Amino acid sequence: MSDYAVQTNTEEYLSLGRNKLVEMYHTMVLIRRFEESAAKAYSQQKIGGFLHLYIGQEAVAVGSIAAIHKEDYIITAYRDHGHAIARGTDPRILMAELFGKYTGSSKGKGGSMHFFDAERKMLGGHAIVGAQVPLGTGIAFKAKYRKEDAVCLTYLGDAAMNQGAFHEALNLAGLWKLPVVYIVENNMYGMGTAVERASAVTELSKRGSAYGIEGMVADGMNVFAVYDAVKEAAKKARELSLPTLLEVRTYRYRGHSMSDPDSIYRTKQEIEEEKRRDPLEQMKKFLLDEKIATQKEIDRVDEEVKQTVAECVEFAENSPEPPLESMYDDIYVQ
Amino acid sequence: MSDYAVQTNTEEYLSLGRNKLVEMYHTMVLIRRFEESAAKAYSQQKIGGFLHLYIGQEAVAVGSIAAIHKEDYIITAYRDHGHAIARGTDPRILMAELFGKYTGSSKGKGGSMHFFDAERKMLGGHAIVGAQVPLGTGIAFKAKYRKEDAVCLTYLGDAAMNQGAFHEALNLAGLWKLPVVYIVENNMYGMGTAVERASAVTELSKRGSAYGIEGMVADGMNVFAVYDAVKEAAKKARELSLPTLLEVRTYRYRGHSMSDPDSIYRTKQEIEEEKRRDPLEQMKKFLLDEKIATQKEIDRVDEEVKQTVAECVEFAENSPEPPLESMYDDIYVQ
Amino acid sequence: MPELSFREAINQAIAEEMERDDSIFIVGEEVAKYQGAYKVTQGLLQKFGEQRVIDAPISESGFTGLGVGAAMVGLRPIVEVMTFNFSLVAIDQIINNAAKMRHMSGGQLKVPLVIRGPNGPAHQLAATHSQALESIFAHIPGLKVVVPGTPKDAKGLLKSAIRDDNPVIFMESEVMYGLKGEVPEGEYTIPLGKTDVKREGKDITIIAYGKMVNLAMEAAKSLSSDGIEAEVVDPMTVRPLDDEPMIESVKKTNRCIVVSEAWPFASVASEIGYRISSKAFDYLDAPVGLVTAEDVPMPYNKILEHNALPTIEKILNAANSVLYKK
Amino acid sequence: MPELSFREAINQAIAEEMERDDSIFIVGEEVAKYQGAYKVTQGLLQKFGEQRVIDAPISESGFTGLGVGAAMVGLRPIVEVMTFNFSLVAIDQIINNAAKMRHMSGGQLKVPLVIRGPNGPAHQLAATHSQALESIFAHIPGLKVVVPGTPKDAKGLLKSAIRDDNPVIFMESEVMYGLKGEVPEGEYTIPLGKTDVKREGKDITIIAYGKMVNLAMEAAKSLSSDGIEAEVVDPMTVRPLDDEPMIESVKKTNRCIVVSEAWPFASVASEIGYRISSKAFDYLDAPVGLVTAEDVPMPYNKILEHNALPTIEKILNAANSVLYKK
Ligand SMILES: Cc1ncc(C[n+]2csc(CCOP(=O)(O)OP(=O)(O)O)c2C)c(N)n1
Ligand SMILES: Cc1ncc(C[n+]2csc(CCOP(=O)(O)OP(=O)(O)O)c2C)c(N)n1
Ligand SMILES: [Mg+2]
Ligand SMILES: [Mg+2]
Repeated sequence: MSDYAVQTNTEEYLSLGRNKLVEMYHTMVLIRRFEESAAKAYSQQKIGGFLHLYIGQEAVAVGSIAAIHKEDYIITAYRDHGHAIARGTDPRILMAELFGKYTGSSKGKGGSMHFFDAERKMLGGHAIVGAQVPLGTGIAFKAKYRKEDAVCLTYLGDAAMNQGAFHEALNLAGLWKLPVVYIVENNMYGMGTAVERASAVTELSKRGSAYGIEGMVADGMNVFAVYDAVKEAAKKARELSLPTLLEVRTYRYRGHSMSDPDSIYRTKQEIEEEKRRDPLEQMKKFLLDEKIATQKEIDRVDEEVKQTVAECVEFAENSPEPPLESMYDDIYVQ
Repeated sequence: MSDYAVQTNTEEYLSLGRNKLVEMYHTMVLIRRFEESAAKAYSQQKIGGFLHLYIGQEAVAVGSIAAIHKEDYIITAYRDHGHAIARGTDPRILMAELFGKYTGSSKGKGGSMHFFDAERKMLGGHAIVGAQVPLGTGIAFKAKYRKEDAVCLTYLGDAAMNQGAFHEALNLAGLWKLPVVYIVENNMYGMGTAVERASAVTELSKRGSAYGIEGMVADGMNVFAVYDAVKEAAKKARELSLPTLLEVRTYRYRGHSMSDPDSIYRTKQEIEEEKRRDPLEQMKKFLLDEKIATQKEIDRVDEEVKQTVAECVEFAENSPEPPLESMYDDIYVQ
Repeated sequence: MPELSFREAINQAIAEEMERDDSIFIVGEEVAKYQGAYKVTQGLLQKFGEQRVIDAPISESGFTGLGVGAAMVGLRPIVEVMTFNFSLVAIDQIINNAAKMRHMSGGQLKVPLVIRGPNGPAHQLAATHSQALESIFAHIPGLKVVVPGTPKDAKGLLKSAIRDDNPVIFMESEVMYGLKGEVPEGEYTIPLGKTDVKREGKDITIIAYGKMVNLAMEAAKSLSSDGIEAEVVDPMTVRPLDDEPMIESVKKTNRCIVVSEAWPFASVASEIGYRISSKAFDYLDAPVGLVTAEDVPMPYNKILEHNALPTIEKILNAANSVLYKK
Repeated sequence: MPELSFREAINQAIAEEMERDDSIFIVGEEVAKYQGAYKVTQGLLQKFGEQRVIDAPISESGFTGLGVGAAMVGLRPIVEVMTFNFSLVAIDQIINNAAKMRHMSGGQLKVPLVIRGPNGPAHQLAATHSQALESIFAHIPGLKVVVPGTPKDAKGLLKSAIRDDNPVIFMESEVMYGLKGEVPEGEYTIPLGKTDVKREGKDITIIAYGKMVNLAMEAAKSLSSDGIEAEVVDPMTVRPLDDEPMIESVKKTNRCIVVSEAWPFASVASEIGYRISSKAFDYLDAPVGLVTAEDVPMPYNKILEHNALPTIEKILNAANSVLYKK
């Protein structure tokens, strides 16, 4: 893959319209700045627990969610900030959740790994590796059961494919022809273990053949490549009720979580190399090259995002802690 | 597949020698009569619990075990009578186990689903569908760890492939190159569910491709076809330490277990059709056609088996019940 | 009142609820074409079609998780496990997804899901197929766990379970499916989380649930002929546990035994034993006695199996012991 | 005696045993190249090579089952689960295979296997990652379950666990790994299934294990300054439970509380509560008190998390309550 790959379907992308294109860029920048800010708050111990950053992978969430409808469902693993933001959840309540505040999306009970936005059909944020895959399959089952014109994007990591839950769910989806798009965000590592040390087959999309599920591969650093692939897969899900296993090749710039000494298992050089494919830079270049936005407009996006993120932190800081009794809430529906 | 398929490697099979060939026939007949006798005892309520008969599938256990060494390991599911008998376990202690007697192979604690013969490296008899697959993989791991010249035959049903344990184990075997031969006894049904209603892909051996594991298919009604396939797979395991996923196409004549009203999900006609490929009849015909045995010798085998089975029942009947305190034995090694 | 078998009662409950609410579907191994491994779902496929009565591959984790996912977005799945022994391969979906979803999402989602099937030993099915696993599920906040003992209770409780907006573990029994009992005609439900006094008595409290209720009733009859009147108290739902009526009963009888066919250690039985011991501390004339399964993997042999489980004799012995008789 | 961290103590135990016996290997996620998710296996890859220190894919059911299989034929695997939360996807292999194999085979096989890793809540890891699951494992005959509370105990018990011919669940704690304590130099083991009196006292018995031992010791110190001498009793192994010394202690103090960070219902704590209640029935001056985790999925928020767990205040309150103070 070349750096900053030339867009092949430029015409088509242009037809998305200026607003949507700039918005996609905006969202990617927002995800990145939001997380940089979260990382800082983490180092100040304002955020606790595990914090898995999505930085580097922004094109996946943004490109895929841009390709679906608001009636569609999404579900992902614990590395979930990008998906919630891309889905349009108010980033202030997400930051508040990271701070554990009562105004947070889960009232401070979920934290980083459990972003939910039921209204926007963002169904989590799930922390047991692979365990969201049957859930996403069940959501797609519901869409089909109710004859909805909806699909479910089910995101998972490369390493999650080695879980039994993945296998069982994909067999069900293949057998019952469920409208689900499995998006494997192959960032080359599951924690410190490179794909080839964990998966007997490294062309991950081929693993779908065991379930009669068509495999696809896309460049996960390029928002349009992701967009195209998901568009196609979602169409197949919508029109033919067929699942797809889409592998997107991406990369996480940061450690697995905040405490990850990633120099043990990968080189600085590798990271630098990958950064040359940076999804934000690629998109910016496209917007400028195609004269969709001027440098000034780009700068304004950056400025807006900066302000949004500052508001997020302020909102989170100033929000109240949950009352002690709230730990007993939301366990059972009464 | 034609009925009573002509043997293609006749020369080679002949080289197994008369004794071995007659013994293979003997074992198949023993398995069948042993089970017929067990079915009778079950109807007399001398045997309880679940009794899953192997009748129709005899060529699989006999052909595969004839193809390996006594240093090799085997492990299977609950439909395990054939494997233990083929491995040479004294059928009297097996019948005693079915009767729940203290002289039984598991002292009456295991019953039909839990035949074990540690001495002969027959490692069970396992009743949770698919759960023996990681065990067999671990046994193969041990063989490799200890640099033994040994492989592990790990049997499973067609329906067991849909369990997560299967997936996880095969990925480990593919990744770590373990000397294991997975033998899928495809008898076309998991209980009342036909393969195509349970598995998104019905060419079962192809599911190995998700783990870089080579698939093979063999006619499971023909003892030599099984023998050949296992010989080849075991060689690959032994010499190259590579796993194989071998699907053998077979059929169970009886219901899933004794209480199975199998007319719900398959026709009498289908059963009759399959019986025309009967593994015992095929072998008998081979022995006679190739003049390896005379009809008289065949009759003697049948007579011997009859007597052995009678002895089994007698032994089982006359054996003592386990003492009550024995339920507390064998839980912990002291 | 008509007599129904436990099996028929459950079948009715499912059919009536599915009739009422098309968001309910049932999925599991052999529930459709085969009409149920234990014939509990007999006729449902014919009645509701293959969209709503669904045969699953042997993938408990997959189809349980699918049920949780479908419930998250508004369906009301009934997941049948062929037996609860097999729920162990799906337990992560139950404990980490079903039970915690509402809490983790800060109340955004609910999981109206019933997981049902037989629990506990049946006839000589040996160690892996003879486990009474309610204590494990009852340990988990976020779940409700129901273990009915009579056809009437089974029907009324199952209807409530299906209507409940929380994940409910509903535990039946292979050996009870044929058991007959009076079942009211027409619509009725029994609320979850309410203890029922199955027999009144003044001399000793016998707490039992599920299959053990029937054993306890028989034991009570036998005690009665010795002039001892046992009160038989049945929680029916073991989580949440309605212990008030138990404490009340023990305040009256001053003696108590708990009967359960699960293993003893860290169990529903020892939990009840502890609660009675501490909440009725000043009323107990003897330590609370437990009659549980022996602390062993279940042996296949019929005699051993019988002796590994609670029996009437064991109940009577325990009763006599807390009554300080012989 | 040198001071070692809990982490180092465990690392030493593994290294010493692997040195001694080449049938021991360790497998788990990130145990080799990464040096352990919590650095417990630091240096082992370098010492013993990749044949014996093995990074596994995220397949707990697969590699736990692989461990059981390898143990059935003579190896002595140590399976590291990154945390016990993830053992739930492997629990069928543990409960149905590891725990029952010997019994089902009539004593033909043994399963010398250690499954170890951190258990219980750490720092704000929320509901799925903050579970103290010992009660579930302790419910199962065929398993041993060890929950050490100090570096010394951890090392001695782990060495015994590795030498034990049975499957042992060995539960550590992320938040204890850094905890320092005196550890004897040279070879020693501590037998499984023996309760240890960690502090002598005459006024009240505090039973605690794992992380809670340290909390109990602090609470005892605080009580002491009020003139109350607590006896702190630590079972260390929760299955099999050596309850004799607990009963003996309560016979002396007549009062007892049990501290555990697991959920309360059907738990090790309520089991101990029941046992003390019934076996020391005539000696108790007050009901046994329990201090456990709240019966809730663990919330992420730090304050809620703290309050969902046992605290010194809660222990002191419970102690005062059974002492009938204020
Ligand atoms: C069942 C289970 N095992 C282990 C873990 C610990 N864990 C959390 S994330 C992770 C790596 C997952 O890698 P991948 O699926 O590639 O996703 P990525 O983190 O790269 O996005 C591990 C081992 C877990 N959460 N659940
Ligand atoms: C995990 C689990 N689920 C369900 C069952 C019940 N069950 C026992 S055998 C069986 C069918 C298995 O079919 P297959 O694997 O094809 O083997 P076969 O019986 O045909 O030999 C089922 C559903 C079980 N024992 N374990
Ligand atoms: Mg990854
Ligand atoms: Mg089959």
